[in-house]
Amino acid sequence: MTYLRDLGSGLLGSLRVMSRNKVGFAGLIITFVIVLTSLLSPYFVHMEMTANLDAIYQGPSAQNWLGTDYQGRDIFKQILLGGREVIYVAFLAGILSCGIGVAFGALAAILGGWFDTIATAAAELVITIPQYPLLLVLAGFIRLNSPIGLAFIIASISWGGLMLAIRAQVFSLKERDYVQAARALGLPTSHLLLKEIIPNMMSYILTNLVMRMTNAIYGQVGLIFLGVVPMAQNNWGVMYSLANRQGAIFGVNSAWYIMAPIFAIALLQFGMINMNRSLEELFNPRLRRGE
Amino acid sequence: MATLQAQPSARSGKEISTMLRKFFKNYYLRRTLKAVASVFVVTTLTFFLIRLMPGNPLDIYVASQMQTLGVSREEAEVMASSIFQIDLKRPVLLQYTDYLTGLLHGDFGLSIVSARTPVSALILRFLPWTMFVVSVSLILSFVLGVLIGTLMAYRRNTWVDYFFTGFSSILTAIPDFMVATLIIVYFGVRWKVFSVTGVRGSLTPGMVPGWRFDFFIDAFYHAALPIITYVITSIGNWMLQMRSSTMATLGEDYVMVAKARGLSEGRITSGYVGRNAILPLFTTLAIMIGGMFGGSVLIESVFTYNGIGIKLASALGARDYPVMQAVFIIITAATVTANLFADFLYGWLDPRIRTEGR
Amino acid sequence: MPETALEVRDLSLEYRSRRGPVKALRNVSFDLYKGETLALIGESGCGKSTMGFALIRLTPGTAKITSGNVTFVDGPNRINLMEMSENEVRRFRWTDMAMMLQAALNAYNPLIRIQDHFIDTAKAHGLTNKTEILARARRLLTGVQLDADRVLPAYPHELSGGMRQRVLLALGLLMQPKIIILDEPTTALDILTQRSIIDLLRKLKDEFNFTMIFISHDLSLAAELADRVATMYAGQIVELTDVFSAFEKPRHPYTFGLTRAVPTLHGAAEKLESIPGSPPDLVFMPSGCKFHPRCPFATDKCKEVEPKLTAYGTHQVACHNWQQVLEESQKAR
Amino acid sequence: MALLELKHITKQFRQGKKVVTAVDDVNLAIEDKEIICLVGESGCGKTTTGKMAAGLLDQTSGQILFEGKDISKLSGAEFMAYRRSVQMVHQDPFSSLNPVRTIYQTISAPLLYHKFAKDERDARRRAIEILELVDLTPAEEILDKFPHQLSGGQRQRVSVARALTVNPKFIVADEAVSMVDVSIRASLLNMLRRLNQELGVSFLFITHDLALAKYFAWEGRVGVMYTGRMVELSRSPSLIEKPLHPYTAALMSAIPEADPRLTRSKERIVLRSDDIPSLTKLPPGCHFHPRCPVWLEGKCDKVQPVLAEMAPGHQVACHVAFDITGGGSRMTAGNR
Repeated sequence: MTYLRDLGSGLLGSLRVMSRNKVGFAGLIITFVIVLTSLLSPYFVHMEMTANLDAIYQGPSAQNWLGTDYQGRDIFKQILLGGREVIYVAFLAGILSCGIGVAFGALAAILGGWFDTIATAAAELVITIPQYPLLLVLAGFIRLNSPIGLAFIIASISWGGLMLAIRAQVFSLKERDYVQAARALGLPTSHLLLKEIIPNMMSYILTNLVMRMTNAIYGQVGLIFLGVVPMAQNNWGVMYSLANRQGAIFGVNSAWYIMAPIFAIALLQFGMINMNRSLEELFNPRLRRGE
Repeated sequence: MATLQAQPSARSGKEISTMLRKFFKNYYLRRTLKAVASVFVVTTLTFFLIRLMPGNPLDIYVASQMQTLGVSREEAEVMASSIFQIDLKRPVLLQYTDYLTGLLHGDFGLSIVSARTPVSALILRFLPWTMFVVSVSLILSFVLGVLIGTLMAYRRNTWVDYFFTGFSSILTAIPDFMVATLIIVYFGVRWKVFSVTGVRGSLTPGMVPGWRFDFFIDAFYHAALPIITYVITSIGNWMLQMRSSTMATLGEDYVMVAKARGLSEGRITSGYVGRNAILPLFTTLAIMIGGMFGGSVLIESVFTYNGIGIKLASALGARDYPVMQAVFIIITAATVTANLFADFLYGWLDPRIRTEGR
Repeated sequence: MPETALEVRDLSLEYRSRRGPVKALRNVSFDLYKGETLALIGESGCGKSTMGFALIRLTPGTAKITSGNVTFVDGPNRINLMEMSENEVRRFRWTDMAMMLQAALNAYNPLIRIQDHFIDTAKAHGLTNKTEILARARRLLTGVQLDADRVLPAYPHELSGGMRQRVLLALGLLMQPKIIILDEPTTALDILTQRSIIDLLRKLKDEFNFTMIFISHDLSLAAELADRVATMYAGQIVELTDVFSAFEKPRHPYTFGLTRAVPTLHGAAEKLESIPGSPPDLVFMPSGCKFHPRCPFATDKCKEVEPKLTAYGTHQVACHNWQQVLEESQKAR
Repeated sequence: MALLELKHITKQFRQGKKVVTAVDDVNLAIEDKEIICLVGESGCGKTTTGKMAAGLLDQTSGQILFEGKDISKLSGAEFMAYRRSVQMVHQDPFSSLNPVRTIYQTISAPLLYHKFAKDERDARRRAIEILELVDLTPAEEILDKFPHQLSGGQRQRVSVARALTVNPKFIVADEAVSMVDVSIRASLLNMLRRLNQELGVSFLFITHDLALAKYFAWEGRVGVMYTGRMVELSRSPSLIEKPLHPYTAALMSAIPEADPRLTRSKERIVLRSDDIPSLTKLPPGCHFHPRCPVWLEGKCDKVQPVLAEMAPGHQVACHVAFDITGGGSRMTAGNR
């Protein structure tokens, strides 16, 4: 019980700390709302399967909040349903890419030797090659059909920069006096890494995570737009891409069809980028006390 | 000291070795070697990706020719050889060296889709337009971003600062090709600032390239939308970086000392603050250039601008592997070269780097 | 009465901070005499570095001078810095009064050569003839015992710490200022290098006849170089007197405390005593005398009334109980 | 048997393609409850020596004995015991504590890991005891603060407290007070001396300030290092009153002192050169000879002197000091 209470007050405390940065807290709420609705709507919202040719490209109305598409289907419902896969791939790719970057970077700095040499050389190569063209060519060569595969490919080409940065930071952090002191106290390497070193890089890692997630959204939507990834499900990228092909761009009412996914993606990314400011506040005690 | 005491005969040997060491320590030389090495590695990887990976494009091509045209494997392989510039009868290692010498001569094989046109011809036709758009955009956004970023740092926590911070935080949230779409929807369709069909392509049909005024006007007219898109989507990054870098530099002791020395505000801003603050920006130049070339695939597609990006987009759709491979290598090489150029610029601006090997 | 070179009256300066104004200087008044060496001593955060900046009206970051006058006296001419325009102040700096910051290591723009620092400075003050500027730089560099041919074309990162300090001195003398302010001139230098800089300062002072203020946390440097010593605490001068009285007959408990906290090399091992507590928060300062929470001589009066800097002969002190302090300090010797 | 003994330890670093010898053949034995000060200018190898003594840096060659045993041959448990017995306090109060961890987290981690406390509550109780031991009060309040909320002096005390969590026998204090305000330095030094007297902790106190060394190690010994070598090692009173090495004598004559009459009447030893030799280009023979006012041509520039006992408990590495027993008089006389 006390544990639960501690956890509760801890969460409340964290929220209070994060709410100190207004813009950041707004970002946090936006992100939270979008992610939650995207994850839950598939259980509540159902898409009409048939086209309704009488109601093609209607403007917004009480019935269709964001109007209808080229088959007369409701756009708002598509927006509600279309976020899940986008977020899923972004999250998976972001976590994977950061995971590889942080793990390789930290290990290279701590182990040194041949592992360091190889990992550094690989990372340097990966960052020389322009990422997006590489992603396109890889996606073109390897026929992709699952979102997981897409996330893996995105992650596999985007870890280099973070790895080098983390390596450099761990190199310098591990020589810091407080890490040396912890070493002299006989504390294990896991403590040095997890308790002394990584917490000091948290805000950097988070910034990178968000950046990688937005990059993954870019990559995913771009690939769908270019027709390299099959358009099966409800997905904001598919909506944008179909709208383009159907020429929705050229009409005044039909523009709602193309604007809606753009707005959804922009709002999500705006939320994520600003959310970072609040999270930083949580991980940096110096910011926390407002000093 | 050491050379003075050394024997005359030993000295020459020592001098040569120090000369060699100095030569290899040279900043510019090391960078160049690194750039060449990375292009080499990328081309090698591409070769193995195309030739040796299970389910690689070459095997797929051979299989599809056998199926659709009903030819024998041998015949299909001959056709594949001419298209991919890879002689399948030779050992893999020699195939590889052939491929490399081919690349060195600018021979990228033939396009599968475009009626057997040499890929190099396609690239020569489309690449210049993309280079033009990307370089103009890069220079514009860099220069504007640096100026605005400096202004933001000097006027920090005023409305100028807040306005541009907000501007860039909104724009970084929208992918660049979607910004392109928004431009068409609002400026083209709604407000009719330009004719949506008129700006398509890289030149108005019938316009003949040449050193003429009307040609340049026309080229800029068609390139304007992609350039605007690139500039407004990448300027935020330069602004924010320059802002924080300038603020860090303003806190440096030498700036304070320069003020104490009575230097004029103008001299301090340009010669002391600006010059130092701009240096860290060069490190992100490579990522930005790579990003812009990558973005060209999508932005050119949205605007139907005839550059190398749209060529890669159509090759992707049609699985035209030789074109994909060539465009990829070219984009990589262009990025690496631009990056090398940025490194040189950095070395030229920062004596601490330049004198590294001394 | 010695001739005055600089008159400081009621000088106050505040930094803006989220918690409220940081009162870094509070109504500081003193006279600087022509040709003397005045040491400003005190601990970090006492306002001594801020004072250096304020004297040339160069306010770092969020600082603002809230009151006071700084008058530069040159024979019959009296110039009030606070009444000058920005451009006049800019020209005044370095020509009449040169302030050399702490950390000579980072005093140079890393991207330009040493000679360009000389040229930039000279041009800012109206000299245009490059050969003449460089000839003057060469003379000064030789004067600070450097090889001008090597140093002038070098980039800052190619010089050692001691060399950079010497170059800064040469640069400071370029416009032949009447007053030179040095902030921690030898901190971060090795002992032997420090010694040669001290000797050099003495030599230059004889040669160029300038008036010098130096700011240091190091009491021994003051003992070595100063004619008079001003002790600063919580943004004020609490004691100002000649160097011998400051060390041998201190009348302010803080000065007295400092002299007892520093070990000496000669003589037998002595007992050192710290001043209890720590320097005050400059936003929320204690009432009355700012030193009273740390002071062994404090009385009720000290908690309520802040003592003013008062002259007793040539010895100025801001303490209600200076007689007891003096007595105690004589006993301790 | 000495508590910790450094035997012919040498440390070389790679600097690009050059090899730099930061510490060159240093011998030092630290006894139980002893205070030794290492003095020298930046780059003389004193900090590197300290780090090797604290087991934070491996020596290139030579041996380190802990209670008579070579530490490279210790078993896991023995090595852990050595690790705990030898602690380090760093110079910079702003980087010696992890900015994102509270004081309690910093202090409790070793207590819990090494089972000096059985649970969090016990760790808290023990942490308060230790903080009070280093005069940090109110300990209860300080425990929940972050480092940036403490003053420099308080942080240094926390650093010492952290070292004390594992009941060390020996603490390497690297310039532990040099970045703390003058007015509170003495109380820190007095606190460290109390730990030495009451808990019997030995100290290797590294400083560039000879006056500080004299104050802290008056009952112990002082070693002077120059370009990686120990040039003089002696009981403190003997070294302070009668330095035998010309470098030590020069340092002592150069230091300004907080007494105007004394410092202005000190005899100066003028060196032949102000240039500190680069570690990559050390002069042959005695490293100090190009600056030394009393060098002997043909000897000092040819043969490197070794540390040898000249007076009881007073070792020095100098040919000249060896030639004229009685030491410093010739140097000061010759160069007034």
